[in-house]
Amino acid sequence: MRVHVLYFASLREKVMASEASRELQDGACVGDLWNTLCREHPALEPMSASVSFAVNREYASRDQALRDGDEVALIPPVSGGR
Amino acid sequence: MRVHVLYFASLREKVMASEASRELQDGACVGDLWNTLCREHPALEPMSASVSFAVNREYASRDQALRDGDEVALIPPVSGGR
Amino acid sequence: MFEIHREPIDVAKVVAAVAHPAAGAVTTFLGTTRDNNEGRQVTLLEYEAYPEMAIAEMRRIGDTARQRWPIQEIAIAHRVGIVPIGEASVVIAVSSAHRAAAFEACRFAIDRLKEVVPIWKKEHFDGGEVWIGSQVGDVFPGGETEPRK
Amino acid sequence: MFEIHREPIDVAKVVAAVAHPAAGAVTTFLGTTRDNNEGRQVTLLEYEAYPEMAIAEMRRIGDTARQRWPIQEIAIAHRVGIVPIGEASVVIAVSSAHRAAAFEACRFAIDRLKEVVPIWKKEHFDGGEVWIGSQVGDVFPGGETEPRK
Repeated sequence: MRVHVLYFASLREKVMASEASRELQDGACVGDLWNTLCREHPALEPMSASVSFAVNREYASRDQALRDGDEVALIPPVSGGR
Repeated sequence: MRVHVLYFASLREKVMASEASRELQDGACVGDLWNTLCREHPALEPMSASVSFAVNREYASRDQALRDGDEVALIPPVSGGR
Repeated sequence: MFEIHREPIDVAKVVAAVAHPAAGAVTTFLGTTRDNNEGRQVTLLEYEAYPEMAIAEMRRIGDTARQRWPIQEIAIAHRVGIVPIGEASVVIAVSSAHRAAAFEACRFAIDRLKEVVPIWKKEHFDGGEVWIGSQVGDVFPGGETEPRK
Repeated sequence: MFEIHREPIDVAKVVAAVAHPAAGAVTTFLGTTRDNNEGRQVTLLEYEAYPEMAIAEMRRIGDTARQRWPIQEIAIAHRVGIVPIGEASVVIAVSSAHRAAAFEACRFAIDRLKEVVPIWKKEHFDGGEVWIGSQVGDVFPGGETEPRK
């Protein structure tokens, strides 16, 4: 299956791209995609503890299964502030 | 001594005047002025429990002594609301 | 900025009055004329002020807010005369570095304004009119029967 | 009204979006660019959004606010791109019959927005720039190290 990946903010700058397409094994989950991307872009690895994910514009956990055509967004910590 | 009296809102309508001057005995206090006004305008009497007073634009208690030239405002309950 | 006037209140102007380069938060409160009250169909509200004292009391609310919270600026504008349905009779704006102070100080300012600032509201409704708070038998909004200080 | 755009936010327009004849209170919150942060002289902030999801999350915040408080209307506008010192990056407005609901729902909306809406802030300061929240070693704003749901 193929998924569409969106990078934002600090992650976009680290990979120097705002989007990409990735071929994954059937049954792959969000965490598998993240691990794949980290192997390609070791600069992502330090964000492992803080990155969140959205699948088709809904927050998703790392063990959520992916399906062909999914839009997966890598979401660094949002703006925050008090 | 002579004091200047200001009427607002419901009190203004009851006495049909927005201001007046009153001669008082030396040593008179805010409460004395109110009693004098209630004798002249019995329609004020029902407001006795709810009226507040200001002397020279500061809230004042009924036992505050008045002085010649004071501006005394009769203050019905303020607009309130939640 | 603490002011009372008969014209409609310009919200952007009140917000601009509290602008500050060190402010990360601005809160505002607008009190607007509701079309109903206690089951009555309200047609308009009419406000009357003791302007000199009202401005002084508004300024005092500002001073107290500054003492209690780390705010940058506070502004209060009140309209008098007729205020039609949907229009604002009062606008308060508060700026602060972080939002907690601006929210708390703004809420304090409107609560206190309604208790102490000498401005009165006459409700015009289908079939009559009444000075709010001055209905016969009424006591103070908080239920006290003693005058407030 | 839930919107994201690059132009300066017109506060009066956001307030107008929550106008309602049964509303006696309108609260607003403006998040503005502060000239300093953690001892740094900030020169400007730059915001980036995942617009489709951000709008959906803002709408969800509005739905939750309506479920929790008796409010009339809620509107959220967020600016993206460069936001100079003193200008607003976000404006929230809430209307309700009585003021408690408008204050509480407005506070809830900005707190929640800062936690869940996918919008990021890059701080430009004298000597550098940084994506807030993404400094190396950072965890989530609340201190969790697990992704939020």
